[in-house]
Parts: sequence; C-alpha cells; structure tokens
Amino acid sequence: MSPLPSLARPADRLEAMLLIRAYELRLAALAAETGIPGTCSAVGQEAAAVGVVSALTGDDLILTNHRSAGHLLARGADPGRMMAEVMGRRDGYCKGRSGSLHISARELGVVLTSTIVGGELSLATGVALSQTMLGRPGIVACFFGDGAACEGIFHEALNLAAVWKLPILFVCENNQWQAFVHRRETMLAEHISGFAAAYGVGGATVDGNDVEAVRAAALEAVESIRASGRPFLLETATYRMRGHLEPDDQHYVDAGELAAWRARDPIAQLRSRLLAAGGLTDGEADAIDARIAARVAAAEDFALASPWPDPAGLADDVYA
Amino acid sequence: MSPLPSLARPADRLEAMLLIRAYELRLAALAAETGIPGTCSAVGQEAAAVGVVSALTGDDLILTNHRSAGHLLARGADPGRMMAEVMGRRDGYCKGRSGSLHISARELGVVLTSTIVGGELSLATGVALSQTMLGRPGIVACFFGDGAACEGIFHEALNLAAVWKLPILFVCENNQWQAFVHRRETMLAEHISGFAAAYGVGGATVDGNDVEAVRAAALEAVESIRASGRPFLLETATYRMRGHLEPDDQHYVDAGELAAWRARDPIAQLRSRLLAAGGLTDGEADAIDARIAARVAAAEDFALASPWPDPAGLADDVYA
Amino acid sequence: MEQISIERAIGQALAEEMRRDARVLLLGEGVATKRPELVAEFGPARVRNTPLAEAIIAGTAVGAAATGLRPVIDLLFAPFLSYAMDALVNSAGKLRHLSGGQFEFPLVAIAMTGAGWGVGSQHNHNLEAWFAHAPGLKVVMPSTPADFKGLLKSAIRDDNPVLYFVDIGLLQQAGEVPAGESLVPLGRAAIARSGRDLSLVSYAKTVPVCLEAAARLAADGIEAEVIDLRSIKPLDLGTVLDSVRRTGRVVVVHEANRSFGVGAELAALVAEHAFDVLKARPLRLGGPDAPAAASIPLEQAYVPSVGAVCEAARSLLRCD
Amino acid sequence: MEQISIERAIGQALAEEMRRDARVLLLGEGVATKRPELVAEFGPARVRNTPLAEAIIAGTAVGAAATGLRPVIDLLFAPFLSYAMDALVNSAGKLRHLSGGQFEFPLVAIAMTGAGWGVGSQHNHNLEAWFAHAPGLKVVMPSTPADFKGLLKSAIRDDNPVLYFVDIGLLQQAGEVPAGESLVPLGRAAIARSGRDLSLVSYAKTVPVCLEAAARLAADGIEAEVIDLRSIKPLDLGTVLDSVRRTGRVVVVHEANRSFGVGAELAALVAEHAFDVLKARPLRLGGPDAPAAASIPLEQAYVPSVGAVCEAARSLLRCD
Ligand SMILES: Cc1ncc(C[n+]2csc(CCOP(=O)(O)OP(=O)(O)O)c2C)c(N)n1
Ligand SMILES: Cc1ncc(C[n+]2csc(CCOP(=O)(O)OP(=O)(O)O)c2C)c(N)n1
Ligand SMILES: [Mg+2]
Ligand SMILES: [Mg+2]
Repeated sequence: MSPLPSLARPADRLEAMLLIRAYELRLAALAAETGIPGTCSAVGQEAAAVGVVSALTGDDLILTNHRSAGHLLARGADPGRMMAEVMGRRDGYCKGRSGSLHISARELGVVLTSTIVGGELSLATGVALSQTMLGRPGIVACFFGDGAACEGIFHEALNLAAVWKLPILFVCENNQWQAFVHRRETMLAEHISGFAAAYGVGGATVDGNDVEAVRAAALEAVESIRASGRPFLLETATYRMRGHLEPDDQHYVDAGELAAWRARDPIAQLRSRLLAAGGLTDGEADAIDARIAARVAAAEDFALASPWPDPAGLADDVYA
Repeated sequence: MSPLPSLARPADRLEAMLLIRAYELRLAALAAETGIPGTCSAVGQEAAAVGVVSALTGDDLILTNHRSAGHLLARGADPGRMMAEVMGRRDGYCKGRSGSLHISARELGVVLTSTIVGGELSLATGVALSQTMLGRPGIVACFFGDGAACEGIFHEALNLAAVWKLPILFVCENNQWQAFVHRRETMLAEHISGFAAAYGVGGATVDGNDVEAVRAAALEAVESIRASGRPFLLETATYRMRGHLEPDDQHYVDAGELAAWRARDPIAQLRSRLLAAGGLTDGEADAIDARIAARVAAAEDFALASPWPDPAGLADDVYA
Repeated sequence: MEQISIERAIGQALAEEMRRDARVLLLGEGVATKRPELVAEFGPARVRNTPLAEAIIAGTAVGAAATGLRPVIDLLFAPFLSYAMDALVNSAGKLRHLSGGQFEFPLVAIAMTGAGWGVGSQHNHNLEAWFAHAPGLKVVMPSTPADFKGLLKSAIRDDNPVLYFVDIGLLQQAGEVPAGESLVPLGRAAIARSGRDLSLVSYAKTVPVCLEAAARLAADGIEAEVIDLRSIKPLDLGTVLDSVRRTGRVVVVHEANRSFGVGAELAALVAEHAFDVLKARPLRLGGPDAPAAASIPLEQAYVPSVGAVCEAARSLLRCD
Repeated sequence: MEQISIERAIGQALAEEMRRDARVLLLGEGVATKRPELVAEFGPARVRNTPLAEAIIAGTAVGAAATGLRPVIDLLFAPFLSYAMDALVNSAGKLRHLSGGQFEFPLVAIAMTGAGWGVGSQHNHNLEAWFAHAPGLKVVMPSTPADFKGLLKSAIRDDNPVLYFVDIGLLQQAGEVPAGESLVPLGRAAIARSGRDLSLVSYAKTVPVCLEAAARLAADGIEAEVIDLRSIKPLDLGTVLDSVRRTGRVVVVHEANRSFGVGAELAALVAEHAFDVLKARPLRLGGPDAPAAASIPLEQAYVPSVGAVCEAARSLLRCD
C-alpha cells in the first residue's frame, strides 16, 4: 500500500476537492473538444467523496462505480495514470482496458470497481468477508448511487452484511439523478438511509455538500463499524451538477433546481468558509490553484504520451 | 371466470381449510408410499391462504409460488385436476407439464405461478399494470414467502408498485422457514411488514394461524388498495408444520418450536372455536369431514385415471 | 426513399406501432426523457421512465404481456440483461409451455451491444447466443435502418418474447427506409450481395464488414455471397443452405466471442445439412474468448476485420 | 476401490479441500443444514447458510475470491443462476481482464441440472452453454463419482471461476473413487470406451446413454468410441479430434437444448479441424427447443435416448 495523501487538515480537503474538480472539468473539455470517450463526472459531489475517504485509513478498502474519480483521487490516485486509463492508454491503472467506467487501483485499496449499477454492492460483502475471515484490520467502504439503491442487490447486500455482521460502510451518494431520470421518479422516499432501520443497522443522512459534515459523519460511522463489526448506511445528500456522461447538455434538468444546488457548490462553500475563518489565506488558496493546474496539465501530458495497448494482448489476463 | 366457492361463512372457511389439509396430507402420503414427485405442502398455513382468498372477489387475480395448493383450492380449484397436475397427467391444470411447482389456472384467475423464488413478485407488477391500463376492476394478490423477501426482486417489486401506484396486495406468508434454513438465519427482523413504511405503503402483520384475523386484515387491506390504488404489504405470521418438500423428516427443526406451533394449529383452533360458540354442530363438522374425504378420494381416482401426456407434444406450446 | 438513421428508424417503428395498437407501451430507464415526442403523442402512462431496476422492468413486461398489454422495454446495454434473466428466460420463455399453453408473452426487449463507444465489456458484450439457446424466446439483430424498423414492427406484433439487439457500431449509419407501413418478417434472412464462389453469413455490425470484404474479393475475381441473417431465432436455415449449396463454401462472421457463439450453430447446421456439397471446411470468425476492452484500438481489434474475412475466404478457395 | 455415490464424492472433495486449505469455504442456501459434518469439522464460519438471495451469494463469492478466500457456493438448481449472472459473468468473468490483471477469482459455483426429479424447467435447465460462451469462466460437468470428486478438487484449486454442474439424473449412481488424493485436471476429456468406427462425444447424463448405445452397437459389430468431455471449458479438443481422425465420424450428444448448445461448438470445431477425414456429416443429438416439462414421461423423453444414439450412429455408417 503506497502512503495515502493526508486529508487531515481542512486545507488538504480543499485541495483534494479542487484536484477532483479540475481533473473532471479537463476531461469534460477533452470529451467535448476531441471526442475522447466521455466520463461520468461527479462535479458537485466532491465533498461527499473527500469527506468519506478522509475518514478511512490505509487498511480500509474501497469499492466504487462508474462515477469514481473523486474516490480514486481522494485516495491518492495519480491523475496521470487515471487520465491515461480514461483515454485507453497503456499506462492507465488498468492498462487502458477499463476506460473511465471501472477503474480499480489495488495498490491504493480501490478494488473491484464495477460499472454495472449495483455491481459494487454485490462484491462488497465478499471483500468484507475476506477482511474478517483473514483477520485483516480494515473495513470496507462501498460507494454507490441513489439509482443503485433501486436495484434489488442493494437490499441483498445490506441484509447479508447485517446478518453476517460485516464491517462495511455503505455510502449512498444521493445526487438526485439516475442517468436521465430524477430520483423522485424512482422512489417515494427522499432518502435512502431510511432502509437502515429495516435491516437493523445504523444509518444517517448528511449534507453531502459540506465536506466537514460528511467527514464527521463518516468518522462516527467508521468508529461504530470498527467497534461493533456491523455495517452502517451513510447517505450523502448531494447533487450531480453536470450531466450523466460527458458531453451532456442537461436539457432535461430543472433549471431552478440546478441553480439552487450550484449556489451550494461544496468547493466554493469550503473555500469561503476557510478564508473567512482564517484557515486559509488568499495566497495559500492561489498556491493551491497553481499546484492543481500544474498537476492536471502534467497528467494530460502524461496520458497523451502513453502508448496505445497492443491488440496482440487482446486475450491476455482473461484467465489466471 | 367460473363461479368462486363461497368463503363467506366461518364454516365455509373451515371446510376450505380442511380440504387443503386433506388434499396435502394425501399427496404427502402418496409421495412417501409411491414416490410420486413430492409437493411443497403448506400444512399449518391454511388459515393464511383461506383468510386472504376469502377477501378477494372474482375480478381479482392471484399470483402464487411453489407452495400454492392452499391458494388454488381456496379459490375453487378442482382437487382432481390439481392432483392430476402434481402427478404429471394430461388432465392437470397445465396438461401435466407444471407438476406441483408452478400450477396456474387462468380460468380461476390464478396466473403466472413461478417456482423461482421471487418470480411471482417480478410478474405481479405487470399483471397489475394490465389491470389499471386496461381499465379492469380487479386487484392483484401476490403470495410469497419470507424467503422470497430476501431476494432483491421483492424490493424492486414493492418499490415499483409504490411509485406507480399499482393495486397489489403483497401477501408475505412468513412461515419461519426457507427450505432448510430458519428465517432467523436470514434476516435480523422478525417481520417482513416492516419494509412497508420504507416504501411509503401500508403494511401489517397478522396472526396467520387465525383465519378470522387474516380475513379481517385482508379485507381491510383490499379495501385500502381499492380506495387508494396503492399497494399494501400484508404479512401472515404462521408456521410450516411439515417439511419443505415431501418426504422430509424435519430432523433440522427445533422440536419445541414445532410443538408450540402445532398447539396453535389453525384448523383445530377454528373448529373448536366454532363448536364452542355454536357456529357449528358436531354433526355439521362430521358432515364436512365426510365431504372432504370423499372429494379427496375422488380427486385421487380422477388423477390416477388420467392418461400421461404424449411425448410427441414435447415442443408444443413453446411459441404462440 | 428517405435516408434515416437507425435511431430514427427505431423511433418511427415505436411511434407507428403505438399509434396502431393502444396496448403497446414503452418502459425503461430514461425512455420518457429520451423520447419526449412519444410522451407527447401517447401520454406518460404509455411511455414510462422506470426505477433503475432491470429485473422488475423485465418482470413487469412479462406479467403485463401475459395479461393483455404489449410492452416494449429498453434495457439499455446487453450486459444489464444479466439482472433480467429470470423474467425473460424462466418466465417469458418457459411459462407458456409449463402452464399448458395458458399464456402468451408478446413483448420486445431492446438492448444495445457491440463495439463503438469504447466502454468495455460491462457495456459491450454480445449475448445473442444466450437467448437463442433459451427456449421460447426469439432473437433479432438487424443491420440496416430499414430492417431495424421493419423488424421492430414485426417483433411488436409477434405474440412471443423477442430480444431485439441494437449494435451500437451501426447507430450512426443512415440508410433508406421505405415510407409507410413496411414489415420485415422475423425469421427471414436477406441476401445482401449475391455471389457464386462462397457464402459469407453474418448479422449486425459484421454485415458491412462482409460487404466490404466481398467488394475487395470481387476485385480479385472472387464472388462472395453475403447473407444478412437479421433474425437469429427463428433462423432462416433455408436461405443459408440454399446459398451454400450454390457456393459450396461458407464463412460465418460475427462480433460475439467465437466460442460457443451463434456461428457454431450455423457451422454445425451447414455441416449437417450440406455436407455433401461442401468443397471446403466451414469457417467461423468471431471475437476472441475475452471480454472486450474499453481502449478504442483494442475494442476495434476485437471485431472481425475486412482483412480477416478476405483471408478466410481466400483460404477456402485455395483448398479447392 | 470404494464404491461411493456422487453425493458422497462431492462431500469428500469439499472436506479434503477445506482441510488442505483454510481459505476454502462453503456458502449457500442450506449448505450448513445439509452438511453438518462439514460444520462440525470446519466450524460455522466456513460453512454458512445464506439468506435466500442468489445474487448476493454469488457476488459475495466473487468479492471474497478476489481478496484472498476460495469460496465454493452451492446455488442449488441451474435456473437459479438467472439471479446470479451479473456477479458471475460481468464481475468474475470480466474484471480480471478489465482491471489489467489486478484480480484473480478462485471460486466454484455448484448447480444441479438435468432430468431426474420431475420438477420442470424452472429447476431442470441445462445452461452450461451460457457460461462456456462467457469469457473468463470455466465449466465442468462430470459423469462419474471419481470425476465429480477429482474435478471438484481441481476446480477448488484453480485460480479461475469454475461452474460445476451436477446432473441430478446421475446423483443416485455409485461408482469407484480412488482413495486418497486424486485430482482430475480441468480440460482433459476421458475416453470412456474405445472404438474405431465412430466417435460419440458427450458429457454428464448422456455419457451412460452413449455407453449403452455403444454396447448395443457392438452387438452389431459397430465399434463406437465414447468420449466423456468432463470439462466443457477448457475443452479438450485434442482428444476429440484424435478420435475423429481415427473414426471419421462423430455424433455429439447432450441433454441441453440442441439449438445453440455445446454440441454446436463441438460439431463446428470438428468440421473445421477434421474436415478432411470426415466420412460423414457430423451429427448432434440434444433436447428439443422447448422447456423441460415436469411430467416424468415427458421429462425422460426430453433426453436423447439410447435408441436415438444408435440410430444416429447407424445413419452415419450407412452413408459410408
Ligand atoms: C445495471 C445497470 N443499469 C443501467 C446502467 C446505465 N447507467 C449507468 S450509470 C446510471 C445511473 C446510475 O445512477 P446512480 O446509481 O444514482 O449513480 P450516479 O450515476 O447518479 O452516480 C445508469 C442508469 C448500468 N450501468 N448498469
Ligand atoms: C431462486 C430460487 N432459489 C432457491 C429455490 C429453492 N427453494 C424452493 S422453495 C425455497 C424456500 C422458499 O422459502 P419461502 O420464500 O419462505 O417460501 P416457503 O417455501 O417457506 O413457502 C427454496 C430455497 C428456488 N426455487 N428458487
Ligand atoms: Mg444518482
Ligand atoms: Mg418461508
């Protein structure tokens, strides 16, 4: 396990969020300009990712889905190797075979990413079973969307984790959208955390656009999982500020709703709060911006310089 | 639709329960004696079936599963054609092709029986959609077990029914067993009806061994469905007094638990209550017993006299 | 004739059939968002966004089809069918036969498949062989806009469950579509090009590959006949055998994994029924036994190429 | 050598491998109830009853396999795999390749299939072709107690996901099983009977059918070689071609629906690789393109008979 980036200070978390934003916006621009395969960006959801990942230790494992850049970057993934992966290049985390939709990075503890909605939920119980049966210390954090909560597998996973006492932090990123369908068309309840009680496990909903609130809730949840060995269902209430898959003109999105959430941009909120409270100076903020810009530019250069995979390996790594 | 048997009077319900019991015990004996393919009997669960079916009208449709004899017989199925079906004979409801596990009888409104646990739940929403979109009056009653409630499809069905306002009475027959596994090994909660609230629909648990209580709860649920167009989740708490599939020695069953439930036999309870309250005389009770014995004997004769299906039709009725 | 895209051909077929028959409805994740013109014309009850839950989408369609509606469901990408197998295979495919012919299942399940978007094999996986092997289902996989339209219309009118696969590699193509009512019957192949020297049998994306190969071969004086199967089940064996009886040589070409694919059935049928006239061994070209990678060069290399088809053809003519 | 049943052979293989390797565990509906001796020896953590939820059973196994355990899951009857397709096909089969080789999936999924219990095609459906067509998976389907034991042991030690199909028609058979450690390698066929006139290629229940046919044919001076594939994937093409090169004639026999079944791949491979030596067209015998009915005479008629195999064999020799 490579050393994780520190997310201990608020400024670290701001920097992580900015990195995610800049990385995703650059990929979105590239998708629009050059037609590289689009990504599912999580712009607007950075606090949910960074807040939860900041509450994990290096022993903990992460499962994620198609909208994974935030989780991976917060965990310390190299944006260059990620961009290379998105572009299908050889130096990507998955040798270019994954593209943007199922990036795993075992070296970072990000395992078994699935782009089948709910796939990560089906696998998380097994990963947690390995942790407990092999006596490993870490818990398992499993990120999924409000849409995934409509799939039966969400219930099967939550139930099994409850009955078998598996140490899983189920993190539902409720971004109000399921591709081109609003959450409200798919369920009567507003929140997914309501299911926790039905399964006899702990649950909570937190403001997903407030990274400090997410972190606090995640720390509490992780502590309860470590203490009890039982799963916990944490919902981050947030919003997908861009489209489902770049490029996407969001014509189907209610403009008022979008504007209201944009006004609650998690990055702008944290930045102004830190500046106001003296936790960050303008100079420090500028320095962060500059670092991020340089990292994303370098990542792009790295990715574009990476060779294409060789079609001779089309059937490699299929069987062990 | 053929005329339904009346289940309006308590004595009718007693007779229906006795028919189910006698029919199932005879099949169990035949399975043990002659090795005809075994059935999944619902001995002990007759009140749950009769109570719910008695609350339906002829317009309503029923979906059921592998443990269906009670639902079918309460609805007025001919025990002879049922036995013929179980034995795989030509005069069975499904020409002998179903055997005991997926008997449908469209003429009785018992449609699309599936022996895939949860299969009936996946189909009920569509049947209800037909009812509403084609302007038909009946609601849909969908019977399933506590085990089926562990399958993700239960949640998908309940959620869709809630969101689309489908007129479905979800009837969970919680008989404490899921084949060879006790319910308590599979979920932390004791009751399935707890999920109703999470989906924003009405729900209730009723003593499934008290046919009058089941009937009352079902009448209320059906009324609420007809009035609101919304689904309802009714759980009948009962017990599978025999094994999963005949023959089954139940060696894995806790003797104390079994004895406690046997003491609450739904048929014995109703009979003694009716006799005590004067709703039934000993003579009437004897007459019922005699009628039942004659019907089951005639059914067996009919079934055994029915010819085997012709293998020349192996690929008939595959495509319309 | 009008030149329209496959996307529009599908939209036209849906609109025309919904106009013709009020029982036809369209269900799926985002179908109402993506086809506002259908919502406008037919209303939200007949064009419904669903929750993100393929199992209940399919189950609902199956239950509705059995009871009077004629649903079309859009399940997006073929691998998502992995959640919908029970309803399609165990219910729609089997319950007609098992129930003794009590039900029909007039439904169409649409799913996209094939290389084209660089999204990897959790989106790009050609699964037509699974459904062709499942009794009770039909499978179509057209290659031209006219066939997409005409086959969808026929599929909607068919009283059986039809899997309708859309090769995304073709989606951007435009082609002539006869104006007005024009049905393409299920189970009828098309001779896309006539030739006397060998038969190239294919469907979907590899039909244009074969046509281009045939053009190249013609430059060398080799006249290849190209057969576009259009339907995989029912299979138009007559047209295939007719062609092979004339040419004496056959190459079957498809994108799906060659092993245990549709081409195996075709090669086996040809070997069985045209053994006497075969001048050379029957050949098959298909994808490698590997999941398709996201990286565009890998994805493209997965698909049988014009060069590979030419080479296979030449190898057969050499061994004359 | 000891004569034991297939049921016991499987139990021995499980016990021996669990004894040898502490990472091996057994999960499934009722596995702990049905194998108390394994619970007694290995404890309840390694032999676990699960909730009734095939999707999460499979998903748990896949997640566990990728992270250090070696799970064996019992999914009961093959059609129940319809709930488990995502985890098996999209995750276990694909995530090794898509992740660039980061994971291995050493797991075994056991499922029963085939005629024998008169339970109909929602229990009896031979699905091996589906999994053989899915990249990344292996498929075995033995016919003798020794092979059941030896192949299960090898499957458990294999680092890939293996589907292990148990033909219930064979379950009651006893046979010799070598005492002590004896592995049967995956991907190696057995010559169950030698002969020079034609090759009968089969697996599972139809191997004894072919052997009986061979005995009958021998009475007429026809010497049939019977090949028991044992593994369907990897396929021992060498042994098959070797045999066909000697005999010049082949009949492939299996119970599964003939159309698009495993036999198609075999016939196609033989036609491709042994065209020059074939003295007659390759034939296939398989089930009709229909779901298997429950009625015992229908169920039995579904399976290729000794008479049909003899007739096919004779027809090939006649056209010499
Ligand atoms: C089983 C399945 N169905 C549909 C899709 C297509 N799809 C990809 S992402 C998505 C929306 C997922 O919504 P949610 O779970 O809320 O996650 P979000 O995209 O909002 O992060 C859909 C429908 C898929 N990948 N897998
Ligand atoms: C998908 C599936 N898994 C497993 C089975 C085997 N099986 C048949 S009935 C049964 C138990 C079902 O339990 P429950 O839903 O509570 O119904 P009950 O039998 O108690 O009436 C099982 C495991 C099946 N038929 N289908
Ligand atoms: Mg969402
Ligand atoms: Mg039960």
